[in-house]
Amino acid sequence: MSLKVDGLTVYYQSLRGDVKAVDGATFEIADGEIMGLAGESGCGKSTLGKSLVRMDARMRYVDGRVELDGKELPVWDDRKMNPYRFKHVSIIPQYALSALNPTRKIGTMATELLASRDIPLNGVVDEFKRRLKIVGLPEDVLERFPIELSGGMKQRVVMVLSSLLDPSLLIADEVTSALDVSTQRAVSELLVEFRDRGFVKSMIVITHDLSVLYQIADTILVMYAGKLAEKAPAETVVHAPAHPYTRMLISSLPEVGVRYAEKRLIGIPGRPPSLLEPPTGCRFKTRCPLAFEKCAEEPPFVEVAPGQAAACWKATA
Amino acid sequence: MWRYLFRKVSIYVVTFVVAVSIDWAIPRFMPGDPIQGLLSRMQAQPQASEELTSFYTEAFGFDVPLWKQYLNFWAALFQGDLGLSITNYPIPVTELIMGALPYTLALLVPAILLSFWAGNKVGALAARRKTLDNTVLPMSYVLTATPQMWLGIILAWVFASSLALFPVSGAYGFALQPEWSVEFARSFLHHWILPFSALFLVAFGGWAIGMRNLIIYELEADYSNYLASLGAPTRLVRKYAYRNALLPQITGLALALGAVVAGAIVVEIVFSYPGLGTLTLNAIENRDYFLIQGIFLFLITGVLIANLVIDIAYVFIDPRTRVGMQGGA
Amino acid sequence: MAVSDRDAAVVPTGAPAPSLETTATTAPGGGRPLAAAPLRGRSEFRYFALRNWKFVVGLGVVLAFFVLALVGPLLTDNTPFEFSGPTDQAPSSEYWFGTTSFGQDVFAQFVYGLRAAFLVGVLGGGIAWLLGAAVGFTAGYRGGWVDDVLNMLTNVVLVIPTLAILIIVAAYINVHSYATEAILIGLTSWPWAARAVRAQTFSLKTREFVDVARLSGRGTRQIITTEIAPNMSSYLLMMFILLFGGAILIGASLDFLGLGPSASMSLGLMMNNAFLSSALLLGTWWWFVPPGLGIIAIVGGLYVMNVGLDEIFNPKLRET
Amino acid sequence: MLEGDSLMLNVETCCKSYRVGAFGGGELLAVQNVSFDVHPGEVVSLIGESGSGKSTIGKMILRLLKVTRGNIVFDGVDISTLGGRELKAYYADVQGVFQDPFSSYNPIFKADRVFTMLRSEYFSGLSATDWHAKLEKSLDAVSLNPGDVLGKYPHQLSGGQLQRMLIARALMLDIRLLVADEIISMLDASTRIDVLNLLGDLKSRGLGILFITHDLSLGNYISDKTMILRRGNVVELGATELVFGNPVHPYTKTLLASVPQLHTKWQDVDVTIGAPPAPGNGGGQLVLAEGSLELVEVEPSHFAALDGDGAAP
Repeated sequence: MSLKVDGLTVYYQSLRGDVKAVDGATFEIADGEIMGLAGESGCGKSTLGKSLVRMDARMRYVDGRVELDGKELPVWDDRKMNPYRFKHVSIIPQYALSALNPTRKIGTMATELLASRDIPLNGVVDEFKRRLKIVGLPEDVLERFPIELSGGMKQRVVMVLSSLLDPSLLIADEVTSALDVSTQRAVSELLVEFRDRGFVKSMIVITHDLSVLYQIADTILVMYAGKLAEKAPAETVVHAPAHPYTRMLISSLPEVGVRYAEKRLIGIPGRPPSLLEPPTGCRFKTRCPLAFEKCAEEPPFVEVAPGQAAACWKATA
Repeated sequence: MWRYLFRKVSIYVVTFVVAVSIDWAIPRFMPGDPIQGLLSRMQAQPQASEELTSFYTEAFGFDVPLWKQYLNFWAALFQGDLGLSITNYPIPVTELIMGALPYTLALLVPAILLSFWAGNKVGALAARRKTLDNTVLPMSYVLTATPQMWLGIILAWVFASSLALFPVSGAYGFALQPEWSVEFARSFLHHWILPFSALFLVAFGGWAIGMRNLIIYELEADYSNYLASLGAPTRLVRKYAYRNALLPQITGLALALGAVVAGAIVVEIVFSYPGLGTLTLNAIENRDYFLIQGIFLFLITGVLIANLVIDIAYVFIDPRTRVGMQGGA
Repeated sequence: MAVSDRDAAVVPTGAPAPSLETTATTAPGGGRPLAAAPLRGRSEFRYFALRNWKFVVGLGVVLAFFVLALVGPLLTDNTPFEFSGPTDQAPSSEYWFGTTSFGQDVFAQFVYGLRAAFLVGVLGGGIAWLLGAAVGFTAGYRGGWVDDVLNMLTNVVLVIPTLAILIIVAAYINVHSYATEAILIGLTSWPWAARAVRAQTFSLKTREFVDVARLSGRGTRQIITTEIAPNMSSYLLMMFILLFGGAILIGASLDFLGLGPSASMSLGLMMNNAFLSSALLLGTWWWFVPPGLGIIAIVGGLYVMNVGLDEIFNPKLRET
Repeated sequence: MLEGDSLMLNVETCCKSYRVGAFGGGELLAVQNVSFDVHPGEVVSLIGESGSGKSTIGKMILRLLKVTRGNIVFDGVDISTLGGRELKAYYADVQGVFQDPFSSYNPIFKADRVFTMLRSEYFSGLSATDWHAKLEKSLDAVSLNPGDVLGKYPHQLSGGQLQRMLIARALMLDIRLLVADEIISMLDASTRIDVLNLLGDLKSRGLGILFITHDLSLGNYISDKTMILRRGNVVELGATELVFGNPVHPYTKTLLASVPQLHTKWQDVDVTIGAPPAPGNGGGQLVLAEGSLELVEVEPSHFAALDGDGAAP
């Protein structure tokens, strides 16, 4: 097992109290696995991803354990976490287009960063250039300032830099959302290539777009309102989802070929609950057509079929 | 980059033309007759008055059509002719100004540069560090709110009158003449410390506050978060944030020039420092209009040149001005 | 020039990065470019305002001096210029702040001087605020050649040192009242405010609620006053405070130079009198210390209050 | 082009250019010679990546931007000629809804303000009861419960609710054409389809809709006619089933090949479409004028551009 997360609970501090953004997340990622992490905005997927690398000032660790390659990650301690970052666990942030210092050349910034981590430069810089070539960027981007690059180019530079030290786990947070369709495909396919070439051992790809995950992920983890809803291989999630939320979500997505006049899709009525004071029991019960008395109790996140886990009483029964 | 500089320079050229025009227009279009006003203030004898009237009329060049007056004004300007001082008749205004200028520059240039350097360093140190922030910040607010002349008066009172550590006025000892000698230099420095401190301290406060706030913004910026996510030590994150926070401060430096110059004028007066400020006060008290107009033009030219220098420096520091608007997401 | 076509597939939420133009709008002495997000509702403002010591202390000091300026003159029978008592007397129960070399009551001078300071600050700052807002809104909302012209005007007035132009103007016209002085200050100190408002307007007018208002048949003026300005209210308030403080400082310098009204008392004129009468050498500190402290208290109070406001409106600046 | 009497909106060789450079020296063409029309009860999709000029076209139709060259004709009247009062009347026929629901509401006022603004400009004669009846009717038409949405601040409502309110606002005016600019791209997946369906319902009531989107599957789902834009040029235009079923222009093929689908992998799409995947930086930025493209009819009601890239239909 590359990554083991057990009962991870992280709150977001807000003016009105704690937002219970990630509540008791428990899952594993195998070596070489690309896990897609999907869900609607505010479901906690980004918080989960960030908390594995660096909690920002407003995030508060509450509970849980994270293990990477058999060693515990001190996610609650910003300083103790530092030696692991970049080398063992790394992130392509959501804001990749503004992640580069605007007044530093890409190459200067990278070497200064490496030097500050006491990483010998000789081999790494050549490897950096080699990988830039792999993602289709000319070597001379090292001599350029971020403003001289297009959005897609910046995205790729950040991808290469974040994974430069061959981390065990790479978290890709909404890397394709800000890109145009054609760039989106190229960048997504590069993520797979990074894994195939062994630049990273395993990966969490966070996105709201299930269809992108279907294209590149091995498994998909669906979150709803701070809780894990379902985890299964990508094919299973798309073709045979166990959780009613996943099922309704998948069937509401229009695809090329589906037309209003021929087949009217329907959405999920209602909206997700506030995570300031989330309801007890299943958090999806108010929007769920299958809800029954037992849903007042919280459903455990358990295996419902081989390789498929879900948090739903109906799926378990 | 060239377009950026061209735009800036064109603004300065227009500003200069406007300033010269104001300088020319004010005595001509202000309500009341400036010459009569002058004479009434000087309480001249009736027969002298007539003579003076014709003298001023000629000196201002009032006896030709307006457009010609305007052109003459420019022509004289390009020959470095700003007229003659009335109080120090017949010394040319330019000569008086050139004599005072070195003293003002000796105060201004170090005060501007050192306060900028020290204020930014201290402000950056204070940001996000509780104890320092709680001492540096309140002190800086008090300093920025202090009128420079008052700080000068207090410094003079405490360190010169009361403690007698420094001389209370002048730029060098009475017995000395300006020359390149160790003795003169020592005396000069001794006289220079207090007025310099008054200017330095007030400006320091402003820069410290500005940097403290700017760097907090930079530390919250995406690139800072990204660096921290990759495990970069605080040292590197702060270094980057500092460099980027410095850019708006440099723009601010250009804007603050006017205020520093104003400060220098009043501080010089407090210490009877023989620079442009003291010259200005004398000119105001004696209604020496040519001198006032000349100082005005000099100050503006100086500020414009300083602005241009800052703009050029900025191009070297901020790559974005060099690259222009290409690329970008 | 801003190309207003933003076709981005998914626009990440959050404000756009400030452009070079925006970062250039720095308040003198303030430093950081002003930027503020509207708070939701008045109660939220009150909640944070009362918990922000900078705001509370700053406002308290300014109000205290304002009250002193109002009632101070009623507490003394003396007027500022009247030779009412012994000369060069240190503070006593009779003359709270002592007397000048001419036997004038320093306390009387001080409280009347405070009045002048508030007058110059509010009026001068107010005029600069109005001009800055008018120019900024027009340039920012209209764009095009109107913007080019106003921008040039702003930049020209911006680089001319305010005091220099005031010196030459005040030298020719006799400033008889603080109102005149305030008007002169107001007319020359608006440019940075205009630039700040312009930059804000630029970014606000690309917000879609402005388009919705236009599609509702609203006119330009209405959109500026009812859609854009309310979103900048915190910003406009802070701008006024900074201009207020700045006007007091400029006014004090003018008065100190003897370019202000000579027939009524101001804090700057007190310093001028004290200085010219060699109070320094005589050691009559009670003459020249109070006016400076008064200015520091008011202007410093305003600045600290402004920082408090800034923290209230910008959660990022709040210390954790 | 088609039956003259039912024609509502006609965009004729419309161009938009921006001046660039310090003193307006350069010219940036955001839209070049775009022509199309919209009939009542028809949904026309404008599909393109960033910089394709699709939003610019929408804004020009809404008179939020001026047309540089060409005409936009509504009911036979060139809209650039409309003055104050006529413009107001035009807005009673044509309205828009935009991408970001939260940015469409002034954050410091209650969300109802979009309605009250309309009341003061268009329905000042209406009594309070009549106004409320009308308001409830339009909220009902977009499946909103007045009690849920009235009297609240924008941040208290969901993106979907806010977009519906804006559509309700447009419906109060009995409009005939709605410009829907990326109106669901910022909504969550579980609710966006309902807003899309709402557009479909409005269409069946005779409303013409210009649906602007970057998402091909959305355009495909809802529209009768599709127009693919690239860098301000129309590259392909025609009945939706023809453009998607038989894409002709390489750019259209690239787009279709790049769209992530939920049931077909990219590799399989490549095989069916027969187009190489985009070499990375596809759509990209606005470019300086390179001459506009000529449209050729490839089959009845299906046009494609003859490209400089040698793309023959």
